[in-house]
Amino acid sequence: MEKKVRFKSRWLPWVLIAPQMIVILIFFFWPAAQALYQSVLSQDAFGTSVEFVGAENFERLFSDSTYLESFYTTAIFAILVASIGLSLALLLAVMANSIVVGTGFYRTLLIGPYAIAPAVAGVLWLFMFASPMGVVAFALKSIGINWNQLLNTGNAMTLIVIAAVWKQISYNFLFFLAGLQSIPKSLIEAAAIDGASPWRRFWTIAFPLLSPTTFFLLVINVVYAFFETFSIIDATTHGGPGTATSTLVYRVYYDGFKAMDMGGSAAQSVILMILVIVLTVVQFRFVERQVQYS
Amino acid sequence: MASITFTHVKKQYGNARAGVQVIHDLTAQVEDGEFVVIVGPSGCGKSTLLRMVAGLEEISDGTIAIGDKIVNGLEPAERDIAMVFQNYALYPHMSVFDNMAYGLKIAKMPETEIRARVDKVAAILELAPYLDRKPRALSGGQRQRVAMGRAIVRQPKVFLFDEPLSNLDAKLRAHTRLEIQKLHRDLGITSLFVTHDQVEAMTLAQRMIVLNAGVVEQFGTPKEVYQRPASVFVASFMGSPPMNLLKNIAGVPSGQVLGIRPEHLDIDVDGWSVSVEAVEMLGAERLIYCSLGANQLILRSYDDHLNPALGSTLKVKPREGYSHHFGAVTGKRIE
Amino acid sequence: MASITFTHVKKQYGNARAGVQVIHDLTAQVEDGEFVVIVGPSGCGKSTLLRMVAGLEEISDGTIAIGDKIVNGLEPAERDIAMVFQNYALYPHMSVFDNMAYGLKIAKMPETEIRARVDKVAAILELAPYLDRKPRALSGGQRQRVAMGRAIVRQPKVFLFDEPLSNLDAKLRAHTRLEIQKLHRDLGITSLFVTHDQVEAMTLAQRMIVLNAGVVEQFGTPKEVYQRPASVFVASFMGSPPMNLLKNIAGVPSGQVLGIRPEHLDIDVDGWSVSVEAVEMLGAERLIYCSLGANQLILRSYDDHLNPALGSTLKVKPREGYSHHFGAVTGKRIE
Amino acid sequence: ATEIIWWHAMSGALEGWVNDLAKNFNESQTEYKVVPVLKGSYDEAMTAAAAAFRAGNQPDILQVFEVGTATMMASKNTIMPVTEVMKKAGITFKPTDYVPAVIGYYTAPNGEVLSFPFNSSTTVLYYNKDAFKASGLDPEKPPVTWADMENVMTKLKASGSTCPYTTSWMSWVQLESFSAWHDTEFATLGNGMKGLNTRLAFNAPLQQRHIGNLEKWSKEGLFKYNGRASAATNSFVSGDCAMITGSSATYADVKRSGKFAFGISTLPYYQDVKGAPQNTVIGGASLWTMAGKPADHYKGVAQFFAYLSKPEVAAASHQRTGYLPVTIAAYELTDKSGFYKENPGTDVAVTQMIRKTTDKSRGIRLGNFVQIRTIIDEELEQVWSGKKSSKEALDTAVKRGNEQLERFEKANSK
Amino acid sequence: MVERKSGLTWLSHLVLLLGVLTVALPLYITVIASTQSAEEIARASPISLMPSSHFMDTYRLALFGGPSFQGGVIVPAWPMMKVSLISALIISIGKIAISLLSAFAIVYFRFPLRGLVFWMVFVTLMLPVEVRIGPTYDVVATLGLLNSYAGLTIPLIASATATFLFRQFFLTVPDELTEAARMDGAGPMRFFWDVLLPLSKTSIAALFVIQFIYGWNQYLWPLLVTTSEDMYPVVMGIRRLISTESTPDWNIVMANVVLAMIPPMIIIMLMQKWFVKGLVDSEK
Ligand SMILES: Nc1ncnc2c1ncn2[C@@H]1O[C@H](COP(=O)(O)OP(=O)(O)OP(=O)(O)O)[C@@H](O)[C@H]1O
Ligand SMILES: Nc1ncnc2c1ncn2[C@@H]1O[C@H](COP(=O)(O)OP(=O)(O)OP(=O)(O)O)[C@@H](O)[C@H]1O
Ligand SMILES: O=P(O)(O)OC[C@H](O)CO
Ligand SMILES: [Mg+2]
Ligand SMILES: [Mg+2]
Repeated sequence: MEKKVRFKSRWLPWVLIAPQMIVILIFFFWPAAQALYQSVLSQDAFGTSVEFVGAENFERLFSDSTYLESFYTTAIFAILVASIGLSLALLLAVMANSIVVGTGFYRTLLIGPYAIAPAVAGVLWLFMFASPMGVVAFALKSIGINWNQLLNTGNAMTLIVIAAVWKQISYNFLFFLAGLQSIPKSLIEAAAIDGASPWRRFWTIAFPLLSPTTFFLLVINVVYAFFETFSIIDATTHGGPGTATSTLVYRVYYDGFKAMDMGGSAAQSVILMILVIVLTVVQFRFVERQVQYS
Repeated sequence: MASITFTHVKKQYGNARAGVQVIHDLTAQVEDGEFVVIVGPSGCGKSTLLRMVAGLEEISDGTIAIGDKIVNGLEPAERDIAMVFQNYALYPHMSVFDNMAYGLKIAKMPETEIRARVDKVAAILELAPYLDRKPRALSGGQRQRVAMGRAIVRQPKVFLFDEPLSNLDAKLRAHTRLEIQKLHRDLGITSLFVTHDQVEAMTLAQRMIVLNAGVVEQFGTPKEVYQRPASVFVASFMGSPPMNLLKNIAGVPSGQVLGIRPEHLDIDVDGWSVSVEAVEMLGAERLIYCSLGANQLILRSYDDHLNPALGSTLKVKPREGYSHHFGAVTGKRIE
Repeated sequence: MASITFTHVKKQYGNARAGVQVIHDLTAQVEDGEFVVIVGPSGCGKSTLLRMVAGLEEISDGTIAIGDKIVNGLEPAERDIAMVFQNYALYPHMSVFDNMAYGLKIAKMPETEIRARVDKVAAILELAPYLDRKPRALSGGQRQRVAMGRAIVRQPKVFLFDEPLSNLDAKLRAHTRLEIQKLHRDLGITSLFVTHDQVEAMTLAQRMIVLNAGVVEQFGTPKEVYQRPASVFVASFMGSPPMNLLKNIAGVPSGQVLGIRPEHLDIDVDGWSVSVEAVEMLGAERLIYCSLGANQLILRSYDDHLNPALGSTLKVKPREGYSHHFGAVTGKRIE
Repeated sequence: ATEIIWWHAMSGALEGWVNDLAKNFNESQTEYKVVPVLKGSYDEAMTAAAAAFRAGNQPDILQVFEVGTATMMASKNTIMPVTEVMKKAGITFKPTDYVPAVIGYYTAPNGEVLSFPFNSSTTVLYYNKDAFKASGLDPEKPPVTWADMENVMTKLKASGSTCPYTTSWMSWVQLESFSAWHDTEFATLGNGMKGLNTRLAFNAPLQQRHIGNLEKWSKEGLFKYNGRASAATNSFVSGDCAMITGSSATYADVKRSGKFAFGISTLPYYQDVKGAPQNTVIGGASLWTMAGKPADHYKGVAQFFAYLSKPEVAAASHQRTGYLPVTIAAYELTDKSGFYKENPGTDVAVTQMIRKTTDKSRGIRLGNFVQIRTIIDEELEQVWSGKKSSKEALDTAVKRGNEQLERFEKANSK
Repeated sequence: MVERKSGLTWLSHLVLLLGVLTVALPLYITVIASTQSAEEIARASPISLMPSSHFMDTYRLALFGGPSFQGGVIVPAWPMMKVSLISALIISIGKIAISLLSAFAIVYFRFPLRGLVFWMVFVTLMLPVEVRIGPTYDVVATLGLLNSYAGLTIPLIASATATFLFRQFFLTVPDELTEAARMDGAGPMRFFWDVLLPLSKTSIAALFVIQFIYGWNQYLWPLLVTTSEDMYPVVMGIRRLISTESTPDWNIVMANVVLAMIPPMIIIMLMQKWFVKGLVDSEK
């Protein structure tokens, strides 16, 4: 999409773009280049002995079965967070959109988690699930479910998915509600006259019309699950039990931040960056071509 | 097919105390197969009335029956009606075919029959080449036809149209009007057609309901309505430019309003002396704006050579047998 | 105030090889103080022409002069023109006052003078009560007036209007037409008015340019254009319903097209035998659709009592002195 | 006054202690001002310091946990050994004044003391006396051997405990300390103290036997895994678990938060193992002097270290936190003051440590130790969740850990 | 009447109530825990769901600091909230400012290398600081920005999310407005200030909320670049309270969580109307 009307000036656009360019050149491209450079080095924590090792860091990663597994873990986690997060938010948004009174009330109550940092969200949910003080764990136990996120892989994954979904649900909800409210009422009425039940109206009319919003949220949620959840994992499962909840970005965080494996962490950063750039390009292509319903 | 019977229908928005009454005790009967146009100024309740028939709006009081069946409690889907919306309300994500087939699919009609029906209707409406397109790839007129097609394929008992032509340009509008007429002739389905455009109303209606602030001012054929308007409101609403309404001049009994259409004022050697204020030339006709004392008058003339100077004086006379009389207070017609 | 002179103006979108030529070598002169309407079908280049005058679109070839000054190289702001856009293009976040004052503020006019000017124009346009409102709180007609007001306060040498009435409903349109006429009478500013609506063109224009695919078909007064159309295109574009164009019938030389307006066909005892296909009653008048061999004919009648049955045969005759002749190949008028 | 920046990781109750030390030192003289800065957890503080060092912004003093020792030692020109700091400042510094098992750990093969032993802990057993009583056990007779443990656990369970025994610091307690306690190698080359080409050895029969026992007890509901690092402490403090093995430094916390009487005892051991009990290994952290600072800063650092070594200061610290006394004088002072009598059990850690160490018990100093501990946690979790046998898990842990050691060796041997 | 059947309405309310309860439960427990004493929580199994009486004490301690139950010190949250507020404001306002300008340039001008600039900007779209945190630290340190608001905020500004949204929004602004402004004699910057900026109000509000919360919730980056306590933001304070090896003072932690929630909540509430509008207007 391009504008037909444009201003003419030789220098003004450069002046306008300069602040952003300076900031991203210095704080994005320079560090990114450094990460690239560090990914082919082997060095100790304090950078006192540095050696060029070529692709060794990458080779090491790809021969490490736990690293390869974390691709799988990340995919599962992202799929769960995105699908559960989106479906729940959509369900709530649809309900909030269908009622006449009280929408504002529910909306206000549902935006709380958005104000909480991911690093803290993890702590809160751990507080709910960890023995001994965790109420949820206690409640589960009293109905015969022996919750143990420390040893049960499923429980651990469930815990981080819950925390991650919870943190993001407000955002998804707000977008879905806004999207639903922008669907012309007459379309729903037309479908009602055509004989469609509420259920059918939703799936054949509202849901397809919501797809730009859904797609946007899907991208946002996948990116969120990919990158912003390491602190949730760090606060709750530390990637365990075993390496069952160790996602790619948690690995970067752990290796770079806890274990001080500079080369390995940089190599992982590079892999992630490539992944993200691919994702961005794909998204852009899609967004640009996206159906614009009139 | 079926008649539509309104019995003491009332509509109120909001609750009884603080609400607004939009339809006031409306009773009327639309015959089976009839094409009735509801006309009236903006906000008079036309859409509301239609939407109550459709089941999109609750009926506050009274009953609406389609055929013999009172439909007050029925879902829109159960009323066997089809509706064409002002903005068409086409499903933007479905192809033209799917838009038309949607209702049939829901009714679980066999695939082959759906195809046959849609194809037939598409042929009638000349939509066949566009069946695979999405609505956004159609022109305004084509969209309008799809909206009609969607209603037609269902073969409902009643058609409802809510200003379906208002988004079209003048030319397309005239054309579509003819098409709707033809369709109604062919299918004979009872139709309610809402508009606030009087040309549309005049040309399409078998009978028309003139609605004003939720009250029926007149229910009759276009000819009746045009030639014997039941009230000042109808007289001034129908006709463009509207009927001249004169008060307090010689020859008009006090307490009465005299109505004369612009085309029924003849220039003559005697009669009222009016002074010319503006002349508008519209190709085949001229409109001459004059004043007569405190009254404003418009004359319509088909004489190519008539070109009175501004400020000049003309003598005009109402044509014999074309005067209308109304009560000044009641606004009602006096025979 | 100033004249507008187009000298061999061409407009091309895209580059020379692959581009589309939209305006073809247009030469014309609009006199100082004249109100000229540019009319033509959609896509014929009306807006493009206007936008070139405004400086919003580059001129590919030729020159446009306002007064004595060639404006090809000037910025819009330097041309001393004002423009009213089809969708008004009001600044939605500014009050009516600020919308009107914006151009003056940029021109660094003193505060008090701005207020005086805006107040004056607001009074003329009856916008005084709305000066503090935002555009979204106005009706369509009011918005339209603000758009005009914004142009007027600038007291430019030239007014440009790009279909400013097309978003209004019929009634408001008629009303605004009169207002624009009055304004032009009062201010006498050279105006270019684009429309594709012929009623608008006929009523507003002192002279009109009929544009077709980037070429001027006729440039003359509305009367000339209506009564002596220069080409088949003009004949069929102006007038509603359009002029009947007949070919290959008795009395019409081959290689020629005979044109007769619907109102110039009289029902008589002899003449062509036409068969009636449809009758549309429009209040004051009737349109009778007929066929004459392969030709379609429309008759306009003001006779209330004429009501021919569908399928019946009428005898019709062109009225003496009202026939037009065109070359069948060139499309040009033959005197 | 010259500011001496001190990055530490002592949050919670210990932050007050650190701040008090700095405050008291600052008040004791006017030339220097020690500014303590809490930089998060141990690993976060170390990462931040490494990043800062690369950028030339390192603090003067950095607190590093014992698992970071090898990393600190291996980085060239990153630190200034304590011996050198003291010497430059002209302050006499006698390693023999310090608790041998502690100072030994932070001493290079050439005899140079590298870092200042600030807060050393070791592993002990805490038990809930109330729970013991309730199960008919003698609260004054803590289990001494793992055989005793099994009995006690079984009794506790029989009387309704859902968690007779838990542990924090899995690797530190159940493998590192355990190995030293039984005078068995955890890793070759004196547990890495003698060279970079050390390799892990904790998949030997003894450790297999022990982890196998824990696995069995875990299945029987006698032992409960409660998470990595010190996460398990909560469940002991809340009374859910009746016994815990963990850091001696938890003492203060347990004492304040627990609403029950508790006792402290030595780590259990297997009676049949020759040489057991030997000594446990240290944990906690030490203070490192970062290189590349102006000379007068080092004088200040030296003075601060000297201050921390004063018997009364060191003794107060020991009593306040549960960390081991830094100097022998401090231990003796504490003993004399009657503190151990008033607070029975607080001397357990000391007595466990004040022994002559062997090559296998002096301490464990491995490169990439953080990762190795995580690997051990990861692998052992597979045992508790029944996915791997103890042997399998230990073998894999050794294999994965050795890869870390190889990498460290490679990166640091030039 | 469509969609207004009472059965459906009740179902909707039921689902919403369940949703709200589930979503609010952790927050409820947070608030509850902040009214209990540290001892009560440490000994609880599980924690009580009833408020206790230590509300005032806990919050006074959390806000203004003092000795903790454990004998440590509680760092006051108040100054940390100030740091958070300042950096959240710098991040949100700074990002919006530079993004508005660059989106304006990209949409309304044609200039050489525009395509390259476009892609350079949009490649940064989804890559959070966390995955290049080490090298970014080096850069910030090299520039001498450690422990300053500049270092704390500017690197977080270096992404194009806002530019992207503004671009999307600008593309929907009708060309006629630009033309009208040109006819009125407005140059590009005048158009930007007088027309484009006021029109972008809702998008700006939406972005302000998103960026404010993003800035407010930073943890890892401040941990690295700040070295003095007066530069610590509140989320870092919370993590500091938790990352102790002993049992944290949960009541203080929870009070801090509640306190840290209040400013972003206020921002969301205040901007709620615009926020949602800005999202529908510009997204998609
Ligand atoms: N949901 C509602 N609540 C309150 N009043 C309403 C509602 N819907 C419509 N009205 C009012 O009812 C009256 C009739 O509305 P309606 O839409 O039927 O008018 P209309 O004749 O269709 O007008 P138009 O020609 O503008 O479409 C109007 O005054 C309108 O303001
Ligand atoms: N930027 C452009 N690039 C290429 N072609 C263009 C461009 N703008 C307009 N055109 C083409 O130029 C022709 C004339 O367009 P213009 O807008 O002047 O028509 P118009 O007479 O104003 O039509 P309408 O009545 O629909 O407004 C059209 O065929 C149009 O498709
Ligand atoms: O709890 P601390 O301070 O004794 O530290 C424990 C050790 O670091 C474990 O390795
Ligand atoms: Mg309506
Ligand atoms: Mg145009």
